[in-house]
Amino acid sequence: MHTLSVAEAICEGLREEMERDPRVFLMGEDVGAIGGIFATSRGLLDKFGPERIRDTPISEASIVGHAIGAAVAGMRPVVECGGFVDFLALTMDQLVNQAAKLRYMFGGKGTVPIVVRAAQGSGVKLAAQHSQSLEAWFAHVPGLIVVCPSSPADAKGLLLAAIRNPNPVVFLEHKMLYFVKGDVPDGEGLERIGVAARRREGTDVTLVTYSLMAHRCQEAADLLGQRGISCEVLDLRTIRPWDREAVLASARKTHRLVVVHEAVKGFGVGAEIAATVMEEAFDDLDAPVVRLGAHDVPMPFNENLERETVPTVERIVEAVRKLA
Amino acid sequence: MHTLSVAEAICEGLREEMERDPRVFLMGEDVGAIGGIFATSRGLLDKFGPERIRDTPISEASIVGHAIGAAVAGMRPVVECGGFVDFLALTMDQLVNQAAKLRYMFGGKGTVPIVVRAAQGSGVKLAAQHSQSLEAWFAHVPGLIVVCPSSPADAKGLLLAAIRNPNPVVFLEHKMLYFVKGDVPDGEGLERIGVAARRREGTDVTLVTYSLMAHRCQEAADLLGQRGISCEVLDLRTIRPWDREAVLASARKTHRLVVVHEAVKGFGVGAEIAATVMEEAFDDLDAPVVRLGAHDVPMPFNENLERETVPTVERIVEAVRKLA
Amino acid sequence: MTAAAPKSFEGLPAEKWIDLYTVMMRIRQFEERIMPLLKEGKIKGTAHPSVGQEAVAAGVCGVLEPSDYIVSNHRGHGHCIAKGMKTAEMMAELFGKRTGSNKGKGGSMHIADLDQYIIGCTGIVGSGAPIAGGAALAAKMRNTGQAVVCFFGDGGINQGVVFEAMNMAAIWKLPVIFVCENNLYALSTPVDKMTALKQLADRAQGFGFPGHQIAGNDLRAVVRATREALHRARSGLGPTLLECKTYRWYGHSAMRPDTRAYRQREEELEWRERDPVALAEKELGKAGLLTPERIGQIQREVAKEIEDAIEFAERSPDPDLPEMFTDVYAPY
Amino acid sequence: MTAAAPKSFEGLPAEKWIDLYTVMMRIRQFEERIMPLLKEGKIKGTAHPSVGQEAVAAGVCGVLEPSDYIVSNHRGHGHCIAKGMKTAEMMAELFGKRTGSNKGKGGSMHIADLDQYIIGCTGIVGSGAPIAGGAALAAKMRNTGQAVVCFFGDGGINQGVVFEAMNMAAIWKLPVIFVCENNLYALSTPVDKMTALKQLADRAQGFGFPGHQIAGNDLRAVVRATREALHRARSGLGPTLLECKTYRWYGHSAMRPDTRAYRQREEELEWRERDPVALAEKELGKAGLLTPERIGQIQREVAKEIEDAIEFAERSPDPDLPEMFTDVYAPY
Ligand SMILES: Cc1ncc(C[n+]2csc(CCOP(=O)(O)OP(=O)(O)O)c2C)c(N)n1
Ligand SMILES: Cc1ncc(C[n+]2csc(CCOP(=O)(O)OP(=O)(O)O)c2C)c(N)n1
Ligand SMILES: [Mg+2]
Ligand SMILES: [Mg+2]
Repeated sequence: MHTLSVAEAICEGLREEMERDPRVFLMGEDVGAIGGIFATSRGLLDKFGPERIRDTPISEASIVGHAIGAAVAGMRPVVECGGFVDFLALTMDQLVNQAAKLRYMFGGKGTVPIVVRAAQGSGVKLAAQHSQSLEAWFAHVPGLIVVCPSSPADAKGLLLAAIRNPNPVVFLEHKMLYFVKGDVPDGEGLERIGVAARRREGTDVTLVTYSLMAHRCQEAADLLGQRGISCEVLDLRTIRPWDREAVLASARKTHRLVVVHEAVKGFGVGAEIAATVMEEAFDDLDAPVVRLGAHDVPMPFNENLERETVPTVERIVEAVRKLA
Repeated sequence: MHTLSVAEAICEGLREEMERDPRVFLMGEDVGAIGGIFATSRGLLDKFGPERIRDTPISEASIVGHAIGAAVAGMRPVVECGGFVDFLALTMDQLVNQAAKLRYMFGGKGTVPIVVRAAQGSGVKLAAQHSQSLEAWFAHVPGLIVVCPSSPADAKGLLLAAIRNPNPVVFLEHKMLYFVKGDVPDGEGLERIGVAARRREGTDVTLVTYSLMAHRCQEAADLLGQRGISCEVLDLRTIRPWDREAVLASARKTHRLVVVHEAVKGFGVGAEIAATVMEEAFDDLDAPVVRLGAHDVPMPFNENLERETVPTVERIVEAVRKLA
Repeated sequence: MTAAAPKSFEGLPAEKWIDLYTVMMRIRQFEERIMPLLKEGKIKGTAHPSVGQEAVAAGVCGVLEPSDYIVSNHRGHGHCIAKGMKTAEMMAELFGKRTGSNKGKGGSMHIADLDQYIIGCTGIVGSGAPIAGGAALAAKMRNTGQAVVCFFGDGGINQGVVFEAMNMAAIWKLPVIFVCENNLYALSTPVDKMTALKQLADRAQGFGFPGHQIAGNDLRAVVRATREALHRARSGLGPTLLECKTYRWYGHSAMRPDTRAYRQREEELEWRERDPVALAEKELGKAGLLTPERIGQIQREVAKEIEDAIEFAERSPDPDLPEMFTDVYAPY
Repeated sequence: MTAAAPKSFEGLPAEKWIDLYTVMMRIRQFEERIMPLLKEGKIKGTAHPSVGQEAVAAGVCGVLEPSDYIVSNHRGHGHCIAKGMKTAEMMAELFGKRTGSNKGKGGSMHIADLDQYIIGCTGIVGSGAPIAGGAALAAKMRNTGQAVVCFFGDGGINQGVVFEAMNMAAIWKLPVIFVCENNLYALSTPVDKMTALKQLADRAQGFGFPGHQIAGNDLRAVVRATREALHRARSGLGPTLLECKTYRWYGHSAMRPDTRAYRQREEELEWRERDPVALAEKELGKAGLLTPERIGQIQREVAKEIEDAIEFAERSPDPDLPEMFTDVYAPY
């Protein structure tokens, strides 16, 4: 084990994978000289040179497009589009109409092994165009894989899995987690896509969550534990495909579920989970599945407003207490 | 009353609104000489000239961008981006990061009264890039309004409402409905955004649906009625905001709900409706809310496969029978 | 070929020219034959026939190496045929059959064959440009010597990613040839209303690489310009834009056969006069490469091939319903 | 002004030049003052200071009519100040206060004031270009005589919508001036690696309208070029691209103060020598328009204004929590 921040873990994963596989390269805005907008490629330019750590123009759609073409031609590109997930709005055609569908449209010929990395979430006071959480969009698209790691070990282990996966992966990091430290295994530490992590066992209520909110749920579970409410915390880690079995098993055990994510609640990932649990485990539920997500507003700039826009530890605690 | 197809109703709405309000104009690819990809602006070029029926280059993102700028400057643009909703993937930044957020970011100054029209759905054997239903993406975005009419009267009445609305509206038509005829009131026939239409009263099961599937649900309800199952059919017509009250009231009455849409089931609009109904009317439900949507695949070209990808009348009937 | 036929012409072997002509004939007949089949409903959905534009597809693809990539657009049958796809597989695809190049899951707008280095047709105008750039980037990074051709239309040239891809190809000196088939209209929209340029070739000036306008119906001119651009590409000098002026004879697509709302009959007739197939016959005939007999023979052979392709397509089974669920993800 | 001062200079009244200089000073001091406030955490989030680029903002906006629109980008404080925004409202916005131009809901990257015809800053590089085009289209359709300035950087010039908007402005002859502030870097990325052009002004050649490279630190040159472009715009001749060569003195943003990974100290010092404020002082001094006394007076007045702005911002209340829910939709 060694201790790394999420940013360092990603960087380590990129480095190891680029050493292992000459097809892997990183392409995006400012990935070179400054080591990436969020310092996730620090030192890689020196090690691999400007061909494989490739700075691009501010042309997000075509960054993804070039990744697709390179991937079809046998490479394994990892791309960054200016860092923020908000900018992936510029790439939806390439990502959804091209990358996600190419293999299917071509009748099973060709693969598109690309990883599109982006940072989600609020907390940095950058307002409405730099604070979104858009995983629900990608999750709605057959052909994509969507990953949302919350720890350094997962960030690295799932990044390796994403790079080795023959399909297009949207790899969603969180700005507030880049500097969070944690243990990372000394070997490759490969993780599997599609498997939730049970962060805590509990009996009264299940918290289903991912990304930054996995941490808030842990905090909330601590507080609730002190008040005698035992929470199980499931960190989904992958949103498409999501680990239905793990969620359903937990629902059948605790009979109560709260889904917590930072994205806007309406039409968010929580809705899919709630609806599925209802479909599959209706009789096991003692109460409706509760969803917590951002209020139905663009992210405001003012920090008080920003803080209250997304689920806080207090809101999670309150929601669980009402339920339990 | 007069009888029009959906395409004609849209054209009539555009014409009347352009006559009424000099700020309204139509802009998009091939809207002029041929009267639009789906014949929704037939005759308007002759009537209004090329300034107000404005052909554009194939630059979808900038079509929306120009609409935003013109709207902020006081116009009321209606735009088409090549006709197919799939192409709106190219416009997500302008639509979501600019149009939807501008007023909020500007602290309440400015409005963006644009209408972005596009055709959804399958049935025309154009495969994966011309057959999507993407309403869930737009519905996830605070600041947008999302409309999905299913009849000529609604198409016209809601188009008028959309044009007059001071907010950005994504107006989602359906390719298979353009030629469907129906009665349209002789006056303006303005409809209200956010109000569902109860297409049929029933007592056993509520079908919540919209767009093409509203018609399939009616057919299914006919068949089910013959077998003694009484269906209530709610056509949402607007997806954001959707008519929670109408859906909840019906759920409390029939105690059983099936949501039917053509979009991919996973992370679709059905999930939001199911989750909300569970949250708000858990004890009124006799069974979990059932969701029907497209299978989790890109749209295949072959017509048999295409037909089976989305909910059919038979699948709706079967789902209701299992439930009732 | 008569005894007096030259061994080569314009620096290419005589057989090459016969091949190119044959490809043009194959495209012509393929496209002409699918139109009634579309009307009959045997071919499903739509298709964008390239009749009138055959010299571009044949001339460009004809001088590529087999391992050079092409990325096509919605009007792509000709490109795919010229790059070596089997017409039977293409026809079966148009019929939506299991034996189609895409197992019946793609249809006209997505025909592709990676074995032939055809990354495929695409239904989103302009979207192929960065994908072509990416394939070129892979070629460059791996030093394979491959070039990549990106086909798009006079409409596609105004799509954001096409600009972006031109810029990226310019700065990275990617081995890309941007082939803009300027057939004067994007669906109903005349090209001269959609750019303020005297010629589309000048677009390249905004990026710092050469652009040339070419008589797209003149096989020889297309071949010559493509070879030059290929040379640039393979020498590491970067991209070239080739604006090939041409004309589509029919409607925009099978679903939109009518052109009268936006094209004059006179203009259509004028361009029919410049039939690229007839022009090639004349030129190659004059050069002693093609005789009327040989032309007749080729026409018959191609006609037979297309009939066989149709029969193959008709005879082939539809994909089974469970095929709907395969190929969404590559196994992992 | 001394008795000998000329009444006009370069065809503009003497007071105009004093105004422009004052605007430059206001921008300079505003930007210099916010940097420590950002470090202290009084200003939240980030900001992209435009110190070193003041002549572009002042020169361009200074010759616009009040009802001409501007669309800015992420580095927009200068543009907004030059177009007439109150520094107090801007400062309060940076503090996230209720009295801010955007009620504290936008912050640095979204400062806007429609009353001043400032459609706003935007955080998505390049996204303002079609919005500027749209405002210009509205002006054209209504025959208002307004022009629209669209500001973007050497990085923004490669964004898809910027290309698309240039083309649309060209074909519709929209009254747009595309002002590209070429400060040699897009964040860490040098401009000469991101296009293959000799000068960015040549980009316009790919669209068929004029492009000019201008010494962006020379107020007079910026004014001259803008007036010419405005004349074109208002005469219905369409857009102009003005590439203004300039330099940002500091880091890309408050969050990224360091530049050493991508810029040489020598280059930075060289550009500091070309300080646009000092250059203006010299030029306007030489022309007899500014005396050292007047300069001192302006500096003091501006300093007082900025201090007042800060005090106003500090004193102002945060928005109440329910403000979170307002302004998502205009009432309907
Ligand atoms: C992004 C996008 N916008 C619009 C369309 C609809 N459409 C299909 S082909 C076409 C015209 C294309 O014109 P051009 O590029 O000149 O090619 P041509 O059809 O003339 O060969 C249009 C508008 C589309 N398929 N994709
Ligand atoms: C679409 C998008 N991509 C990336 C970014 C991140 N980003 C912010 S400013 C910037 C550089 C912009 O460079 P330039 O246009 O030259 O303007 P400058 O900062 O030099 O004034 C980048 C990459 C962004 N905000 N938006
Ligand atoms: Mg064309
Ligand atoms: Mg710059």
